[in-house]
Amino acid sequence: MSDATPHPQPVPRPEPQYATMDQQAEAASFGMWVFLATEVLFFGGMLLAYAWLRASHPDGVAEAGRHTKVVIGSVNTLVLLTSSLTMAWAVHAAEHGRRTALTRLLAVTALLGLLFLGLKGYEYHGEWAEHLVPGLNFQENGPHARTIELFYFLYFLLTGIHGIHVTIGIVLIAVMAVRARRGAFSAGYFTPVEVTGLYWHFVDIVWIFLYPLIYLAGRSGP
Amino acid sequence: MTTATVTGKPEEPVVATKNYLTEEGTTLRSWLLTRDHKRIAILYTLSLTVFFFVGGAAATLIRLNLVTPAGIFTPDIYNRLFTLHGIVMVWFFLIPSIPNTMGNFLIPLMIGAKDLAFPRLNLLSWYLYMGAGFLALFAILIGGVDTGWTFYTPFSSLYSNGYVVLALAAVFAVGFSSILTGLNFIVTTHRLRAPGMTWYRLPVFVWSNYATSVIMVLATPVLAITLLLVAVERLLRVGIFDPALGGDPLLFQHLFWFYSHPAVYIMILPGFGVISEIVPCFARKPLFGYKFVVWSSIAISVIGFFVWAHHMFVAGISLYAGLVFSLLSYVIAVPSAIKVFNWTATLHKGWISFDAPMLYALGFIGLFTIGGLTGLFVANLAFDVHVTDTYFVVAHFHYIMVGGMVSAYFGGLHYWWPKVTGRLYPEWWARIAALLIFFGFNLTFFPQFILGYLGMERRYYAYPPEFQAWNIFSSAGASVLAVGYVLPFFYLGWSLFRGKRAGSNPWAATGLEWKTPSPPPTHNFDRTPTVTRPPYQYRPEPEPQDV
Amino acid sequence: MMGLPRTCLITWAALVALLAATLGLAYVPMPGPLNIVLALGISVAKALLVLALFMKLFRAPALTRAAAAAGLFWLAVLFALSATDYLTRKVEPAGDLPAPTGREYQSGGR
Amino acid sequence: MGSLQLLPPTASSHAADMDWLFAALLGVSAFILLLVFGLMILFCVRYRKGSKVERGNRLGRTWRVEVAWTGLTFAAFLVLYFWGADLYVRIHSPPGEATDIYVVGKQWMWKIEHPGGQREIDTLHVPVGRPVRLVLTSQDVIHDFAIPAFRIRQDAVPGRYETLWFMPTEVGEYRLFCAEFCGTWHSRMGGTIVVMEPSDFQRWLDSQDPGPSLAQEGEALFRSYGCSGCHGGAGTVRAPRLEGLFGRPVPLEDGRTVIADDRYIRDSILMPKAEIAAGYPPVMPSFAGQIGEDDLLKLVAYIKSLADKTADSAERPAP
Repeated sequence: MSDATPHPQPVPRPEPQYATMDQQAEAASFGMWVFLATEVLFFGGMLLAYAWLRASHPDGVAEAGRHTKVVIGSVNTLVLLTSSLTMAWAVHAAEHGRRTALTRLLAVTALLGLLFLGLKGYEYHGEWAEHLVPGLNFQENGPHARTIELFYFLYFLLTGIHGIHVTIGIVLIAVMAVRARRGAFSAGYFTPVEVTGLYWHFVDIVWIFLYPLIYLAGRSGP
Repeated sequence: MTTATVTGKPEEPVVATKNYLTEEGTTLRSWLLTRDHKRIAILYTLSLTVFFFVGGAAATLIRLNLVTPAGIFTPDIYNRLFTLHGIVMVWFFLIPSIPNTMGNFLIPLMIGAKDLAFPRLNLLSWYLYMGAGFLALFAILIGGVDTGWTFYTPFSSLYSNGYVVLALAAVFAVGFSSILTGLNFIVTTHRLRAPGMTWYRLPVFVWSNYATSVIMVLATPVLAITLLLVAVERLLRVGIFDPALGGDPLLFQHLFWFYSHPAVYIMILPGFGVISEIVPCFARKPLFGYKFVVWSSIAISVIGFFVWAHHMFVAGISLYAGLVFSLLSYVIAVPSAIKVFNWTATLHKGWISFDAPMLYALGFIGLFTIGGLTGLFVANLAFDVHVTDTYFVVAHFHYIMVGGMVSAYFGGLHYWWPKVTGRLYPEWWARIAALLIFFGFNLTFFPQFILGYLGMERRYYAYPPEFQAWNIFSSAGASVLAVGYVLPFFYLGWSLFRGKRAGSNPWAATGLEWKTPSPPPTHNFDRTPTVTRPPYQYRPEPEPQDV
Repeated sequence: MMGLPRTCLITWAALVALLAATLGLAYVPMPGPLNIVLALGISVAKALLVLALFMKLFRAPALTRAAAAAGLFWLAVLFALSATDYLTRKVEPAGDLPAPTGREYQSGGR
Repeated sequence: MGSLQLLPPTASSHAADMDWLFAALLGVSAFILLLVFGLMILFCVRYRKGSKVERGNRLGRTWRVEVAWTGLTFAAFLVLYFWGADLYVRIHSPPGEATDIYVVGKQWMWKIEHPGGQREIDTLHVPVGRPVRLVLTSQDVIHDFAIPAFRIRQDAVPGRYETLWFMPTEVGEYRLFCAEFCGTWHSRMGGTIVVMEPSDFQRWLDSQDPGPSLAQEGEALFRSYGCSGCHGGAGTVRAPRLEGLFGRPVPLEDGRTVIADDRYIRDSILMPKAEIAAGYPPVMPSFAGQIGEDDLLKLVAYIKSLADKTADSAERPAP
């Protein structure tokens, strides 16, 4: 799709099935929204499982929630929220055709994403050391051991799949940054940046819901 | 644009020199890297045919085994056979059948577009399908899977000895193929309609595929995540679906049927679309109650999500949930009934001819009506307590999926064959095949209703001797049905090389797809058409009727 | 500042404030499920902010909003109809309908 | 080779009801089917291409026709729904005097225990004319206890109890199937239901080696698992006494009240921390994974038998 020409490219021609670039841009953005609807249901299955666990074993979930690393979780939330800001800012820069700002903001967004993953990895490391990884090295005794195991099973699935989404997002953003640097975008054409932004914000929204479900469960308890 | 003249002897129509089959080149590479929706449709059709015969072979062996009460195969082989039959037929034939072949080919043509909105995604979707298909076949070849297509836990997660994880991975991947197709159709229908092609001028086929796509996009991800959870549970021995691990097996069933019941409508809705194209064409009349047919499709795709737990009436759901889901199941029967009545009313005061596509369509209406009416039986709370998991249910869903959907698939295949290939098939062979399929089907599956009420359970490789007589009927019918399904393979294949040239519109049908040459050029239309009329403006033949 | 739009900055500030609020409230003992209800309520507010302002759903065409709503609607269907089973599966025969698993006695207390 | 049988034997109180429902469903379906097929064939013949029949004056205002048939079919469907729902509720409401028989499914057999301790495998003897309630569970995967002659079936789900009741009306032998796919020998996991005259049934019961009753075995287990140490009243730990507990409301620590039923007892053994009786320290360890399904049934039966120990029988309302 992109040619690696070093100088700014004028508005490219639409693909043959589209009459205008506007039509193509609308289709791309609408397509991403439909894809996000799919993603909602993809996470929805796991969230239903979480709801079932929490409803049937409230005490166990509360105790499991107190095992989670709330500091890392909260910092990570802040990181993702901020990355959403830089992403929205980047789209704004693209709208106004500011190439340097766009490139830098995309880079910052990707770096924030990497920071998120780094913190997440550190957190996983801690959980491994505490024998909280179900199926691999889970060791917990006490009355709620089984619920804690299931909680961590869902925790690793939810955050793992979210992490995969973050990774995909970082790759997309990096590609956009490179393309922006090469001048592939202009005030008249920045659909890929916009669509990538939608995806990134969605990943942020998923985390906004995971955060209280995982890290804040049972915090008000003993 | 060439139009076949009706005067005197039909002359051999001129083949369009530029068409999608030759324009991009004829190398394998040009096919495997194509972005043309029509070529991708052909790729899908070829691969689906392979899977149809794989699944059909398994079905044949199943019926063979059930000729004697003691069974012919070992139980392990039989269990793998019906699992193979279910997985291949559901995910590798029925779900992609009409959308990915005819839908891919026709939606852009019908709405006057040059291609789907995302041609690359479309190709990716085919590669995902093929990858998943090879994975599934691989799982079968190295030892098979014995869970049934439903993968119920804890059997699938902890007890089964088959290659369950491979099969789960295959279904997971094919699910994403399905999601991408649905996404593509939705965006295409919204964004690429030709000027003047308003929503109420869309052919019902496009509407039905749109409704199907909504289900594909919104239900499939739930299946994907559920199967992922089962796979992890099986690999790591920790999970939320097994009571021995603290989980709830009914949670799996809820999540599974949240997809798999709407999936039934993924399978049948496109069939409704095909029938709604064929019936007006061969009755030479506008479709009766167009808006009702359209909105009943949308209603089915939405309400289809509200009824899933009717698969679980004896599984241990609460009484209250049973009451709710049964009522909703009766509600969804209404839009299906509306369609049947509308097709029947379309025949009223028409000029009906009985070409092969019409025979398939009439067969579809008959078989779907029986399938739909027996749906009232199994949606009934109390009655379901007696027949769940028996051959009554087996017969019911085969009437819908095989009697209905496969008939529609063959009907559509014949109807659009001239458009796709530029050739006509031998009409009489096609009529014989249509009749064989109709009668063979009834002989195969009607006895299964009786068997089910008698109490023959599904997935039994051996059964009490008093059930044998009806089973022999069923197996005999299956052999007729098999002939009916193999026959088109030969005469359609023959017609590719020897069939008469079709011309752009052999059925004198309305619809944009008939306004471009057969086979169509790569970008479908030389000039983007402008639409000024509603669909199905059929005029009677031979003499025009003035109202 | 490379032209940071003010709405974006305000949105971000609101998001951070809500994050602080949800974190703080989580440690306040509250009766019943009020903690989680509040936390999820704040999450919804945060999500709406991101949707409306960062993702510009506020100014998006109706079709886009419909796509966003569809995902949420069907998620709600999944939860609501599953709840018809889970929330009624173990209730005692207090209402009009007997419990799912038939019981040979009635509750003497109620 | 069997004959062309059309209906299964009708041998329970549900069976006749079910056959009537079947007849009603068949009636409605046959009507719609004949209507659709009749009209289709009529139209196909009358309006075939080339027939010279009058075709003017077609149906005009389609929406009236549409609304009419939509409304009529929906009304007919509603009648069928309520009929089925009513019968379903009845199938799930066992009469109070029903005898409890415990059934445990495992790959690939049905293990059955009568209240008197008589055990059978894959065969169930029941007296004619007496209601029987089956309490079903499974040791491994999901099974389904299906008796076509009685027109009932119910999944046996591991980890929980499901119930099913029937009243046999005809003496004879009927088939029992497993209806939920459960692995290799799924199709062989079945047996026979033997319906006998009550006197014959009593003779059969007496002729069986009764073994200890479920409750007696449960009592032994109650001691061997050490339950009696705390719940017996003699120990240092204060634990609730279980006499007269079964079937009564239990106030819980978190303010709720539950009925001490099969489910509660079972959960309290496996997940004691989940529902703590008000006023007692949560010190009981979980027995999950240590007690098999068979033993759980026995313990529950024992605790159930204690219900009558101190309870005044008049206090228990007749159902």
